[in-house]
Amino acid sequence: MATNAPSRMKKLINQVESIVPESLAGLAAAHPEVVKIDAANNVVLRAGGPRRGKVALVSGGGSGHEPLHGGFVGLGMLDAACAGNVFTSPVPDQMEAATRAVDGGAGVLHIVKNYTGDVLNFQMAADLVAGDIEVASVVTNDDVAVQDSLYTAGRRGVGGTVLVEKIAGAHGEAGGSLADVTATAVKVNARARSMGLALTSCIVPAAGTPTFELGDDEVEVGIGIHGEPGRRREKLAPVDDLAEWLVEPIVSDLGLTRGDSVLAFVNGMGGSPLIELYVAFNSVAKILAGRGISISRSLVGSYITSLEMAGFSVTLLKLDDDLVRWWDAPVHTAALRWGV
Amino acid sequence: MATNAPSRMKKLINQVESIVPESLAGLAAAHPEVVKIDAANNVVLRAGGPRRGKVALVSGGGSGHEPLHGGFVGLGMLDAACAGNVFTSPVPDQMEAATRAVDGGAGVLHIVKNYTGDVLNFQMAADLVAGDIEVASVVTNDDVAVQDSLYTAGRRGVGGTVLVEKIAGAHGEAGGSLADVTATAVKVNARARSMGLALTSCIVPAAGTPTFELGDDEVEVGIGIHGEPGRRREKLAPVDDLAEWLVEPIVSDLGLTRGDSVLAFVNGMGGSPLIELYVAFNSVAKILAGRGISISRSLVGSYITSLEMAGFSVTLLKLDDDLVRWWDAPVHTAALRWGV
Amino acid sequence: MIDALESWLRTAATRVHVEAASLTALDQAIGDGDHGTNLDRGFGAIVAMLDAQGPVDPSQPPAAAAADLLRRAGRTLISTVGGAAGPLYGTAFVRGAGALANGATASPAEAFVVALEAACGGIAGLGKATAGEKTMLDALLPAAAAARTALDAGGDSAAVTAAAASAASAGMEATIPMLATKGRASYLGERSIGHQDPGATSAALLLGVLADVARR
Amino acid sequence: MIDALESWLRTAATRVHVEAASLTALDQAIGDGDHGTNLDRGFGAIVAMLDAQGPVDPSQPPAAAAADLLRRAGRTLISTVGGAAGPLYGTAFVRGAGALANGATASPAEAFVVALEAACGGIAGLGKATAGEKTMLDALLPAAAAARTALDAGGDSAAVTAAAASAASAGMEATIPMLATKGRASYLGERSIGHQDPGATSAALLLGVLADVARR
Ligand SMILES: Nc1ncnc2c1ncn2[C@@H]1O[C@H](COP(=O)(O)OP(=O)(O)O)[C@@H](O)[C@H]1O
Ligand SMILES: Nc1ncnc2c1ncn2[C@@H]1O[C@H](COP(=O)(O)OP(=O)(O)O)[C@@H](O)[C@H]1O
Ligand SMILES: [Mg+2]
Ligand SMILES: [Mg+2]
Ligand SMILES: [Mg+2]
Ligand SMILES: [Mg+2]
Repeated sequence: MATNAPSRMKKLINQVESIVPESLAGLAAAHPEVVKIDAANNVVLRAGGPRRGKVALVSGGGSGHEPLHGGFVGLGMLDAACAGNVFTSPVPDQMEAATRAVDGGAGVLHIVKNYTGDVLNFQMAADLVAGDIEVASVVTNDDVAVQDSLYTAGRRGVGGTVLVEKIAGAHGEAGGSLADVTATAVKVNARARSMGLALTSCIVPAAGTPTFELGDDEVEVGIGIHGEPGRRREKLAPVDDLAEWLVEPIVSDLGLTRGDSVLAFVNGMGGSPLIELYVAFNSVAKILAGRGISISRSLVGSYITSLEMAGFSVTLLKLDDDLVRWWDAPVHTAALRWGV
Repeated sequence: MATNAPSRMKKLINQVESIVPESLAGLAAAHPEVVKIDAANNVVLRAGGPRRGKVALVSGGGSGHEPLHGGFVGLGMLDAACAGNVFTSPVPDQMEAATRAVDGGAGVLHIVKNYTGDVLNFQMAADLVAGDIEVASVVTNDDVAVQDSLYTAGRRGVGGTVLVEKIAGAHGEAGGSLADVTATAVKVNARARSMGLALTSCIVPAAGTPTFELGDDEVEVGIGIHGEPGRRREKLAPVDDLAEWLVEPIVSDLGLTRGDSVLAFVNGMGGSPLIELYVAFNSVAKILAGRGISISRSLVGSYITSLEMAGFSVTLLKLDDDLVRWWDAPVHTAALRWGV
Repeated sequence: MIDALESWLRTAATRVHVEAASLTALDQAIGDGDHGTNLDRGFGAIVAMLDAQGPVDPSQPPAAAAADLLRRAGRTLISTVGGAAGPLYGTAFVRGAGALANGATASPAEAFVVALEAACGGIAGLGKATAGEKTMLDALLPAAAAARTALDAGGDSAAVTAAAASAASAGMEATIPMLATKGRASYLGERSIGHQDPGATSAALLLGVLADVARR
Repeated sequence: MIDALESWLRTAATRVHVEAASLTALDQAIGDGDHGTNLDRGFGAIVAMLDAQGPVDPSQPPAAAAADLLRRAGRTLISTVGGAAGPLYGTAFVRGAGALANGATASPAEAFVVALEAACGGIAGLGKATAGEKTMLDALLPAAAAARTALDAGGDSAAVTAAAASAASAGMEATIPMLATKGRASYLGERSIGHQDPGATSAALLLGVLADVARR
């Protein structure tokens, strides 16, 4: 049987325990003009920070989603990112250290993906700085694969988080107040929806085995970004069909109609090469064109990943003029850069 | 046995035959301000070209290396890229069409990776336009895994090609003559060396099976970018060791010594996630620091790939002030962007 | 009491380390495959904390000393575990410590019941979960109820912790048919049914170790 | 002659299609796994070209008509195959066509030998390869020599092409122990030894088909 994969964990690492700190050290070594590392806390800090009078944006979460979040620290985006162990949310001490390090006196916005662990740890960190620093929190929950009901922990924060960080970051860079920047983050989250699927599972280094097994002709539909199984399993199909499975629920959940203008984000899960992501983007573009929805901005690449998982997710953001202006504003981070 | 991979080909595609045109269509749909596609010839053209009086840069090769070359078409880099079938060099008709489309009267530079097929097809294309358009060619051959001897087709063109396209492209954008731009390309190629290794093989879509089989605990050292087997097989080792296997031959071939300043490029082969590439960059940085070689510019990411192959390559470019200036010059392509 | 507490923490650390892989395997099925790794890291840090601490101050009353140790253990979990289990178990320990400190005069058995009830309250308050949502609470709530019953029946700390442990493992097994409505497993909807909850499993493990220690 | 040429091209296209997977498998071992796919695409295009072409102009002398057809087939390969084999086989066909056009008066057997020799010259000139470098030339050069010998011995086109075909397949097998010093396989160094060269294999296939056609 022709297989193109190791039957045991094969990664570019030294030891499982040192992956996160070594990856952060590599990030800082490659981009010294953009970031510096608080090695004691596994926190990525914007170089030259904190900025007096500027609202600071802090995010974080488990590692394994690179470039999220550390690759988005820099001008026009985040001021700090807390890196937890792989797929494990960071601890309050990290968020506290990050929050204190970036505070410029104008308050700090915590951008939190909606997972129980992330929410609880960020909440504890906010309690730890209460009184000293004004903290606001935005919880992203853009994943339409999960019903937002009493029967779940609520929708997950996935691809939309990247757009929240870019757009709220631009507003923060422009001098917006904590209330304004928070409102922009809430607005982006409210207008963004995502859904993803996997062609393979991924191997959490400390576990050493794939999180789930998938048949040779199966795809896992409705996955999150932690290698967790999705909502259902389907037979492998042409990417035009796969894209339809993702775009349709997003479009109906957002209530997009003819004439609407969107930012279309086709995200790779980490192991899918760019040639395939552009084929997938072409499918998404055809589907949206067929529905009379125009793509006025786009992003294609692996920006919020699940380690080496093969697959992709689609995020659509319903645009308006403000959002376009903030999206186009200069950004200089390790993973996203333009206008500077 | 815990495996994290399909035992048959699993890709985000519609049909094998349509991968290249659909991926190019996706590229153009995602970046209309940067590129347009000549669909009849599978050629990616810079939007708004040709530019009168500007030397035009044309590259191309087999597909499966994305973002190379189409993702490097745009301001400050390439004017056109010809996309062959996966791992198969394009045909002379494509290079001829590209060359005629971008000629601005100042001549056209062909940037050719040193593979028999690419060299022969570009050569035939140059013959086809001879008399009409002044064409110069630079053949990149930076891969130290291959001895450059009578017993080989010569060293392969790999990671250094990305740097040649960026730096010669900047010189071209600045108005350099065909002779000047060609000299810059030759200079970059002469000062750049690369070597790569693979943790997995890759599956050529038309073949449907991995190009080579690799044991669960083996790495293929000295690979090219076509999934071809490398020079030797080794047992999987910590990435500090893997990096040493790649950096040492490069440093000695380039004759780098204490005090030299380099651009360090850690490239992913397509299936290795960014968290691992930054760990690998950290290893490379440690090794170079130990040798007293300073990294003054760096690039980390999957820029010249072998489909979904897992693994990485290292490219070092010995810098001087001119090269740094051209490297820092504005670039606006789908895959590389700064300063604009 | 302080000795029993310390040996509980040390034995628990050993058991968690041994069971880490199986806890993680349960989490792979309906979560993200890190529960065992997370707890192992946290309890390893507790042991390091215990090894580093100086001798107990003899002037300190035993209940206060125990409360203080349990609080530091909880803080250590919060600072090292991460994920959902870190804040939840950490808060449970801290709340339990608070209960111990207040109930200075209580018998060891009563102190344990009160602390376990406080721990449950801390988890429920933070995680907003109730019985039947396929979480650690489905091991802990029945354990607290059984412990209270055993205490009312005059049970000593061995009897009370034994009652808690067996109720916890029954509750752990009862999570298998449950539909998860909290935590990561809830994303699976119907697909969460048929799998044992990792957090309920680690909770039963911790109470089982406590019963073993109390029996000595 | 033109009919023999056309049926050679059509039969070759069928055989290449059937053998595409095995040619690609050989290329996976010491190359990049596309040789069969590439040639299949090129010969498919030749068939499309043949289907599209109008009836042969009767006024045109047969040698000129054959040369013209072979040249168009070569151009088609150059425009559709890509890789190393496209320019090499394409040039071989175009050079062979040139030889046919010049040798207007030659017998079919002699015309074939001259064309094959010209084809070898074209490949050697473009690819800078000589005998023993583990390339298609290691099938084609012995074939040309054997064909010339058979012709000198008075062989007709059936005998001459048969001689070429068997020498080609012997040459193809002789590539197995060779160390590649041209093309992609050369990157493998010693590791190229023990594998049969895909290009030599496709060359032997093409000449084998020609002998079959000539035998009819
Ligand atoms: N809201 C909640 N209330 C109580 N327990 C919860 C809640 N959410 C999750 N849990 C428990 O946490 C366990 C998962 O812990 P762990 O895997 O360490 O964290 P994470 O889910 O963040 O990876 C679950 O098995 C469940 O028992
Ligand atoms: N320089 C050369 N001279 C003659 N034949 C060559 C040369 N280089 C390669 N070949 C032939 O081409 C074959 C490979 O063709 P193909 O796989 O289609 O091209 P590519 O190597 O570009 O993928 C080899 O098996 C060899 O026979
Ligand atoms: Mg987790
Ligand atoms: Mg090829
Ligand atoms: Mg978990
Ligand atoms: Mg080939």
